[in-house]
Amino acid sequence: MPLLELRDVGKDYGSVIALDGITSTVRAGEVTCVLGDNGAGKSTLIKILSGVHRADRGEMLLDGQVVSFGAPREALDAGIATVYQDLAMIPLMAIWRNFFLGAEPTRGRGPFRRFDAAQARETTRLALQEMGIDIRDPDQPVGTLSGGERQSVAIARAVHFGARVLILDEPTSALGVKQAGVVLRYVAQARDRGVGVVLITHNPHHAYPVGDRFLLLNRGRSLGSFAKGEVDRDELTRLMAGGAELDQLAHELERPTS
Amino acid sequence: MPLLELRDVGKDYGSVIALDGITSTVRAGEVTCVLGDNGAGKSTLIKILSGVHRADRGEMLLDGQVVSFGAPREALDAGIATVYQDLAMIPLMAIWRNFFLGAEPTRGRGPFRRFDAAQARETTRLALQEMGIDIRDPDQPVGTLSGGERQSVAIARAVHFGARVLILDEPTSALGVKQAGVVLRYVAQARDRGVGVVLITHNPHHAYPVGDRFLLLNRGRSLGSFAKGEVDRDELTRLMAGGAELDQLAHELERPTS
Amino acid sequence: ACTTEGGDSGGSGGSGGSSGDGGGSDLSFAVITHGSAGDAFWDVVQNGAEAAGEDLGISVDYQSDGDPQRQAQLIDAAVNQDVDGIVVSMANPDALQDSVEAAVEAGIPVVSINSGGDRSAAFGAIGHVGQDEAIAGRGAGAELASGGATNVLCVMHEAGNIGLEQRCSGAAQGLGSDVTPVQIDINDLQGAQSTIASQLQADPTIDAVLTLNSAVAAVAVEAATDAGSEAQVATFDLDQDVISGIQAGDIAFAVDQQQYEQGYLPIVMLKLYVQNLNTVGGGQPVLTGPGIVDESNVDEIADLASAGTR
Amino acid sequence: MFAFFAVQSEVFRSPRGIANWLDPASTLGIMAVAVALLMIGGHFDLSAGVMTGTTALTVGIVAVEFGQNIWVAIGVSLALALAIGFFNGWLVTRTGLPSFIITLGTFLMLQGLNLGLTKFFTDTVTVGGIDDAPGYAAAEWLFASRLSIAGTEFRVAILWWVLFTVLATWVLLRTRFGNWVFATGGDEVAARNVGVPARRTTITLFMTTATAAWFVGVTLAVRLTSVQANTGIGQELIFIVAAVIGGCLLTGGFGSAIGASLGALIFGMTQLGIPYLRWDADWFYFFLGAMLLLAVLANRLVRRYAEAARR
Amino acid sequence: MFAFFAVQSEVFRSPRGIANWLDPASTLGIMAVAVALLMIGGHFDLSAGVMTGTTALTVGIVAVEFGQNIWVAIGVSLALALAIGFFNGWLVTRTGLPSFIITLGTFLMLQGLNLGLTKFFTDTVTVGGIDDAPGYAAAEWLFASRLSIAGTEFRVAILWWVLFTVLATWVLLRTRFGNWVFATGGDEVAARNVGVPARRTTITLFMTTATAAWFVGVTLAVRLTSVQANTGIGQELIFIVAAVIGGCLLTGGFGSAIGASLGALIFGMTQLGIPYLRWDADWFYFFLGAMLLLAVLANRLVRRYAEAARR
Ligand SMILES: Nc1ncnc2c1ncn2[C@@H]1O[C@H](COP(=O)(O)OP(=O)(O)OP(=O)(O)O)[C@@H](O)[C@H]1O
Ligand SMILES: Nc1ncnc2c1ncn2[C@@H]1O[C@H](COP(=O)(O)OP(=O)(O)OP(=O)(O)O)[C@@H](O)[C@H]1O
Ligand SMILES: [Mg+2]
Ligand SMILES: [Mg+2]
Repeated sequence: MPLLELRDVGKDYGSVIALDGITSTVRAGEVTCVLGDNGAGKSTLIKILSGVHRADRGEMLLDGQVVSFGAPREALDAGIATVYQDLAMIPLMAIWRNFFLGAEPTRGRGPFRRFDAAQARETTRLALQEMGIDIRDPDQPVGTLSGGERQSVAIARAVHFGARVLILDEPTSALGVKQAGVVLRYVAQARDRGVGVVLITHNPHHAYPVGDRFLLLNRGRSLGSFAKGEVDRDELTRLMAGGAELDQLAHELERPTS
Repeated sequence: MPLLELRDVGKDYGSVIALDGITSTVRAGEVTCVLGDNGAGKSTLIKILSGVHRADRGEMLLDGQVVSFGAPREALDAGIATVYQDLAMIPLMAIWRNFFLGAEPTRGRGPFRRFDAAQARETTRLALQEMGIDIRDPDQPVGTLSGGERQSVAIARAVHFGARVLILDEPTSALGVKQAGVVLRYVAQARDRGVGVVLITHNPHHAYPVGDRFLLLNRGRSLGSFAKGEVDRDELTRLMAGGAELDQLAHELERPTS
Repeated sequence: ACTTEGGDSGGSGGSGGSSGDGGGSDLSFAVITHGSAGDAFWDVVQNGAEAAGEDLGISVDYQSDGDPQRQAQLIDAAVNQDVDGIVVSMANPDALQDSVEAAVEAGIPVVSINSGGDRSAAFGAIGHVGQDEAIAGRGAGAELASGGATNVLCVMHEAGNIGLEQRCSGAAQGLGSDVTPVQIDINDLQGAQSTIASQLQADPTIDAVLTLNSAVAAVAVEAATDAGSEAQVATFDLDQDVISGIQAGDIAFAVDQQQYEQGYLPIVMLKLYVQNLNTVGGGQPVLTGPGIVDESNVDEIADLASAGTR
Repeated sequence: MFAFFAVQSEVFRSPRGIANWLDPASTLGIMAVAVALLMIGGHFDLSAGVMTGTTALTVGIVAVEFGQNIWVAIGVSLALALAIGFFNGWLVTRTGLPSFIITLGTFLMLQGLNLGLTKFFTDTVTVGGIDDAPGYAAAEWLFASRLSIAGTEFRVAILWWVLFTVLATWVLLRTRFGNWVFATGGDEVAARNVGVPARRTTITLFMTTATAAWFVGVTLAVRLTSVQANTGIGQELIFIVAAVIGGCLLTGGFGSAIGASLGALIFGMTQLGIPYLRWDADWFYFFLGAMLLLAVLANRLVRRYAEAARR
Repeated sequence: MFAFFAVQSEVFRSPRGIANWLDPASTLGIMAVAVALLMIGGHFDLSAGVMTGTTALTVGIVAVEFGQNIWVAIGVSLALALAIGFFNGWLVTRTGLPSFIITLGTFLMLQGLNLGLTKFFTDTVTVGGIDDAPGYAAAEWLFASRLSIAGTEFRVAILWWVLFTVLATWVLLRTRFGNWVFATGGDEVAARNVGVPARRTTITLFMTTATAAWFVGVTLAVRLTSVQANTGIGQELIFIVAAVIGGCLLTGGFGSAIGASLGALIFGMTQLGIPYLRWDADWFYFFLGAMLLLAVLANRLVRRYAEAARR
């Protein structure tokens, strides 16, 4: 039985039809890649899975049961952790506070139950260090981090809390080659632990190695779902580019003279 | 004579040394790629070039004259247009208003000088269409655009106003394969028109085809500057990853069983 | 006595900051009222107190705050400064009880003014100068009744102010029938004018408007014109505009508390008490009003009001 | 809103009634529009209320105590207002401190100055006799005359109000400056990065608010012919309230001049509608609060409905 | 600040002087801390000032007019305050309208209720004789006693103020709830996306402000033994001012409880420092404004200097 299943899901923003008739499954121990042009509706799909938006049409099943998340909290409680494209971080708050936001570890009991700051700081530092990000001061506000550092914090957080399903919306977009490699390795590790992963990326070099199944979106509609065996890397790249001739582009970019 | 030249430039944020001893040149009709890990100081370098920050040490030369931009306005007036990593857009404002912000076309004269809205709308729509982004309604607030659409608006704006120097901080990070191709083509076009381009990217497949010279940063210091002839694509990838074995990673990511 | 520098005459208002510049004594009295800053009525009280201070060579420090708790804190501050006498207006006697009694206990003579006359002696004050708001209200009501008014609009310029409530209910007693209260904002006279006009339009049988503040009287006259109403206007307290209004016949009369005396007399009483242990009136309240100013006596008063003493 | 009061009170909907409640709405509206521009630009001006008093008192003191022509007095007053506005804007942009606290400082200082200087010059707390100043007739015509429409006299301030609203709307939506205002309020750093002169915009906005306060102050002085030292205190909040009812965000970057005008209208109607209904004066504020909440909620419902219909 | 007044006035720095100016700072401080929490959470409460009046009047009416034990009255008052706080928070989270406008509505309604109900029950605008209610002595001990330290009597409210500040600081920095407050004020959407119960947090914050208002209201009622119907009106702004002086951002997401307390201290010192210097009362507001600006600017300089030194 799939972990998560979408049946004919649709979503509108006012007059904009962002998604329509999407059917897909997320299985434990598999990586489902969602691919598509800008504005295709990938982030909208993610937001339905993670409880930010409610689908306007169709239904969602968790472990075979129809569910409808009214708030991200409910999705989190069901073990679904998400890295949002806009990262969902509070710029003015310290890194470690952002890391544990909404899931603060506590110490003591009753009225003396308090945020275990020492542990939170240490965990944050370690989690980031594993990603190759060396945070000088976990008390630094997130707003002063570089784009990639900020993304790393969001990813480390989701990986830390992703119990059953891990959703990543363009996690590697601002990352360096090394850090992107680390993230992909995390994805593979989570997959091997039996977590169901949903990954959005525009980089076929990132999508192909880890993906087990590829869902292609175009202007809110599904162009089909492929298992890894059915396509090879070049075909995937072509599919992602909507059939445009990339090789030709490479030639064009070279200097006309040289 | 180079368009822009940096001599031994450095910048600190409080106790964080973000940049130190950077020397580099931007020549007309050349693309200078700035490469480096997350937090290496690439965006900081950009912000010095575009007048957001003032360098704490060293000097900057424009056409051989020492300059020091006190505000982005001054850099813009010198013909330097920038796409910032955080895009510098006002989420609540309409797309076309964002597009022309700070450089509004006007009609009429004297007290009747007014923002030429019709022209601005049309120009915005066309500029985005050329990038393959079909905007349904240019009055839509930027905050409701998808990540890639938003980035496209910022790029189209810079390309439209980039007179002599065009600076792009990770312009393709949130873009689909097709859109990224369009942006790279723009970069090549600008280069061929004689514009000096500074490009930051984490994707060696994007950097290599268009780059003429590669500046490598590591923790705020320069690791050296290479002309295109001196490195090939694989070497560049290895340099960007800080020498990590990427091929090994590709193996790791495959399922242990299959 | 306290030896603070007494405010380097910060500006000009002629406060009694410069202690002991006239008659050799270096007494220092504090006047603490519940008026709000810039209120025309309390301005005259302040002028009276400062004039007395100058005449007698006494340093007089005027402070005010409409909030009872902060007024109490100002009294405590004066006690801490070891002034030689305190003048206090007691709009809310309960709230001031502790502080006034503490002052008396510290050996500082206290004179109450304006309101709170019935509790004054019990708190240990040596005297009271003032006029009960209710008595003044009754006077105004009776005068209106003799002018033929039956349906009176009472304009309250501050919601929940006890003194204003007493004036209105006093007026109702004097009139022998209910008055209609209406709320306005003293700092928005233009809005006040519209509000009064709206009342006059909504009920054409209103034949008199009683304002409780001189500044409101002028706009009430305007409002009556706007609304095309024949209602006569009467007011508490005097100012330039009210006097010219009375002279022009637009305003029927003004109830004058002669509050200048409420500033001047207590300073004299305190000086006499401190230097000579004199008391006045055997502890009975000294009444300063109500005096009615109308066409018959307005001309003599006109000049005095422009000097800020009426 | 209008419907509610109009049904309940015949006088409220009569031309004279309308002229009456449009009057406070008009000066409130002029200020609300200026304050709305400032709020869209991301700032507050708590000194706006007391500044109407300062400008009115200046007119009075210069015209009466110094015996100048009233136009001279009005000019001096304008210069003063612009100076205060510039001071506010300069301090805010210079120090980077919240405008709330800076203008609170100016507010308190002006409140003290108003009282202190009035007493210094006149020995009382009012300046009167402005109508005796030379040139008064012309000033009265401009600022305080009445227009007769269909037999009812309307104040000329209503006309000014409409003019101001139209002008402000035009500036906001159709000029470069308007674009800068939205941008500065929406995200000052981003705006500056694309080359918007954010400081200049902010200072100009503060000076605009000061100019509106000057206009209202002069109207007050000319109309009432005598001015109290405490004029305008507490009004600053009502201006902000009108702007917020009209849809301005407190965080900046969003709002409209026409909305602020409507907000002023709603507030003015409520404020005078209650006396028209002759509800118990003790409960005045209760009704005012309840009406305000209802008006805002109804406003929101209507807007939602309109948006849903447009789709 | 303290240094300035202390140098100028001997009495100001004497123990009795300190006890004197700490007193207004204490009740202001209790409110400022609660208001600061709310502001960090991204909201305003304009009804906080008048709510101190509502709770004080409730204590008076229940104790005097209904002849109940004062503890019953205090309990009723608390229940009422919590209900109002809940109403504010619920309406704000439910409608998504700015809290500024919602609580302005509550503010005006409470102002009307305070006056209307007081007049209804007592026929005047004050409730007096609270000290005759059974149980008064114990209540006085808790809320209004004086502590003798080094021969000077300090009000017990100062102690409560310190306790509140410490408690609020602890909650803000060391509990889950505190983390949620920062997050809700910093970016409500992002906070909700990571699972913070933003609504619950907001409502709790409004109820906290209401509780602080209740505490201050009861202190007033017990200390003054008679309460006027207009108690507390206009204080709401001063609470916000104290919080802002103490470094709270008006846009939410940043600030501290201890800062708000210091803000209250600065404000209280200035307010009583001016009478201690015996400066002219006409210019009181001028000095208050100037002092405020200077204090804020000095504060900023010191902070900059400290930050530069830390580097
Ligand atoms: N305003 C700031 N205050 C303090 N530290 C800052 C600030 N801005 C950047 N930094 C720090 O300076 C360093 C360089 O940042 P920068 O944004 O230039 O990196 P980058 O090379 O652009 O990284 P990325 O590839 O992730 O965008 C980082 O360690 C970052 O945390
Ligand atoms: N809140 C909103 N209101 C109106 N339209 C919206 C809103 N959010 C998204 N849209 C529109 O819905 C469409 C799909 O957006 P979505 O963010 O899902 O795209 P995406 O596939 O994630 O694109 P990208 O790769 O650029 O991130 C876009 O055209 C976008 O403009
Ligand atoms: Mg997306
Ligand atoms: Mg960067």
